[in-house]
Amino acid sequence: MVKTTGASVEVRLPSRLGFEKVAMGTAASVAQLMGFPPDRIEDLKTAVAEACINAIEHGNQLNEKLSVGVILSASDHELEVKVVDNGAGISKQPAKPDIDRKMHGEEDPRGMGMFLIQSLVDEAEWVHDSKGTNSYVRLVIRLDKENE
Amino acid sequence: MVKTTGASVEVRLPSRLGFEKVAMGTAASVAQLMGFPPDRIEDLKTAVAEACINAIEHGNQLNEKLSVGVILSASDHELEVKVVDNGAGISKQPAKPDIDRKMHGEEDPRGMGMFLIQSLVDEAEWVHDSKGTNSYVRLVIRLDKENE
Amino acid sequence: MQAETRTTIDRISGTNGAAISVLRFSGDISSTSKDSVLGAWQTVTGDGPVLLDFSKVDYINSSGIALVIQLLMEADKTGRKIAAFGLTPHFQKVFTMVGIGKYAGLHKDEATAAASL
Amino acid sequence: MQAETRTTIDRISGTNGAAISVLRFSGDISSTSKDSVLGAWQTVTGDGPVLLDFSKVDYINSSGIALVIQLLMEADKTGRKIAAFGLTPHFQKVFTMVGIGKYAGLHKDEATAAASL
Ligand SMILES: Nc1ncnc2c1ncn2[C@@H]1O[C@H](COP(=O)(O)OP(=O)(O)O)[C@@H](O)[C@H]1O
Ligand SMILES: Nc1ncnc2c1ncn2[C@@H]1O[C@H](COP(=O)(O)OP(=O)(O)O)[C@@H](O)[C@H]1O
Repeated sequence: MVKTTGASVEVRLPSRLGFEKVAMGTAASVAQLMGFPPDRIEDLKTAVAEACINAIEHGNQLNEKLSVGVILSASDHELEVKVVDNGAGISKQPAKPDIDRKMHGEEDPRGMGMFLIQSLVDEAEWVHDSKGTNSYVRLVIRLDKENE
Repeated sequence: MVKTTGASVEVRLPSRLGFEKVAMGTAASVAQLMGFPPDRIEDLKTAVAEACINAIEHGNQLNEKLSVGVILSASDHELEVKVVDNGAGISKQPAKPDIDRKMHGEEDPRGMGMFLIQSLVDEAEWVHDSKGTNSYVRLVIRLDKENE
Repeated sequence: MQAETRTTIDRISGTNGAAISVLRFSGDISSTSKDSVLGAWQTVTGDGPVLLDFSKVDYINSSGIALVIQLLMEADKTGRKIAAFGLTPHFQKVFTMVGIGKYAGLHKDEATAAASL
Repeated sequence: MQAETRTTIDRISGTNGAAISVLRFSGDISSTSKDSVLGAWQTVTGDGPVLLDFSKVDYINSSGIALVIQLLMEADKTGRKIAAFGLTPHFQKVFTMVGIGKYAGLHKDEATAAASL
């Protein structure tokens, strides 16, 4: 088996919707090397996709001159993923999506990305930069833990 | 469909055998976004893997402090991939592998990577740096062309 | 392979003989799928029940899920029954997480989904 | 999922009733597979024909192909007949490109491969 501990992989994507799929492909390959089971790789792919979509859309505001950085760091028992953009980040978490309010038109049908990220990985943390030029979300997914 | 023209994706891998699979995953995702058919994506994956293995093994001599860079640039009709290492590169192409000589022990059973790269993609070029610190192989795979 | 969403509309007969419309999606369901998802809904005639077939869908993101919710809102407004099938276990879990299961049954295959209506 | 090569050895009966050894590989065949590929060869007893089963192999690189060539050299030395099956169309093409087809038949499935010996 490939020794992945201590290894770090970095990807840079253009700020164009659709390219989150490239980050999904890269993250899935790293997780596969580390020996993650298929269902956890699916969780990771969706979380990475949503983090990249937010970086492209909200962080870099679809400005194609800016790129999104994805840094994957493997340790013995977990994979850490940082998705970095050039925006100001977020200072507070949005409310948990409420399907009833959505269905009754009282809440935007969108606004589920951060909730999905948090639900699918073992740790999720949004770090914003006071200068507003380098914010990231940091995800951790653990090898020994099944997602419940 | 996702507009990929003009887009460029970059990956950095550690110089550790096995991590060529991460480059394969990234390259496959970009090619999929561009609409390449599955058999051409397989050709690309093998060519990218062999280029990364050579960069890890020969270029960076398994020195984990050095990383391998993979730069994928999409244009209208083709995908260009540069695999960059920190070595001196190669100045002349090795001979085409000869299975009879291999079977009779007259030639190393190895030595097929560059031949496979050249056979599987539409263009392959090895560029070496005189200072010996930045060499790359440049591959091109075309959208409109079936591999024969 | 490509990121386009394609939607075809079929009419099948339910267990009681009543007509069911089936919206079959394929490709990706994302922010660019509005026309394929909500547009297709506009062309469904009558007021009978509707099935959503996700078995050929490779990728759904949160913007795509928002379109599915808008489609459920349309169904709700007109009092149509709706059920989905063919989601991978992963997307079945994701749909359940966001609460979609409360407004549309999520079934394994077409027969089970049709029988549920 | 993981990059390990696993090899199991089966004995089957050919069409004429003679025993055939089958080396079944799974996982990846790369530079780290030497023990699984050449080591397994050492444990094949007798001098009957041998089949190589690639149907569970996900990834083969040029170092892995070099190990397959070394295995063919061993078979050649001892006069054993050898054939392979279960390669994906892509790896069937790659094996043909490097000339392996000249020293081992490349077949679609086990039955065809066994019948060829
Ligand atoms: N990387 C980011 N940079 C700046 N703002 C962000 C970022 N990610 C999320 N946000 C903010 O948080 C909100 C909620 O995000 P999310 O739950 O993913 O839903 P959506 O993207 O559909 O609005 C966004 O609308 C945006 O205002
Ligand atoms: N990136 C590289 N940097 C330096 N030398 C290289 C590089 N790629 C290939 N070579 C040289 O070319 C030779 C042939 O490479 P290849 O055909 O891939 O076979 P193999 O790697 O099995 O020897 C290598 O043995 C090495 O000497």
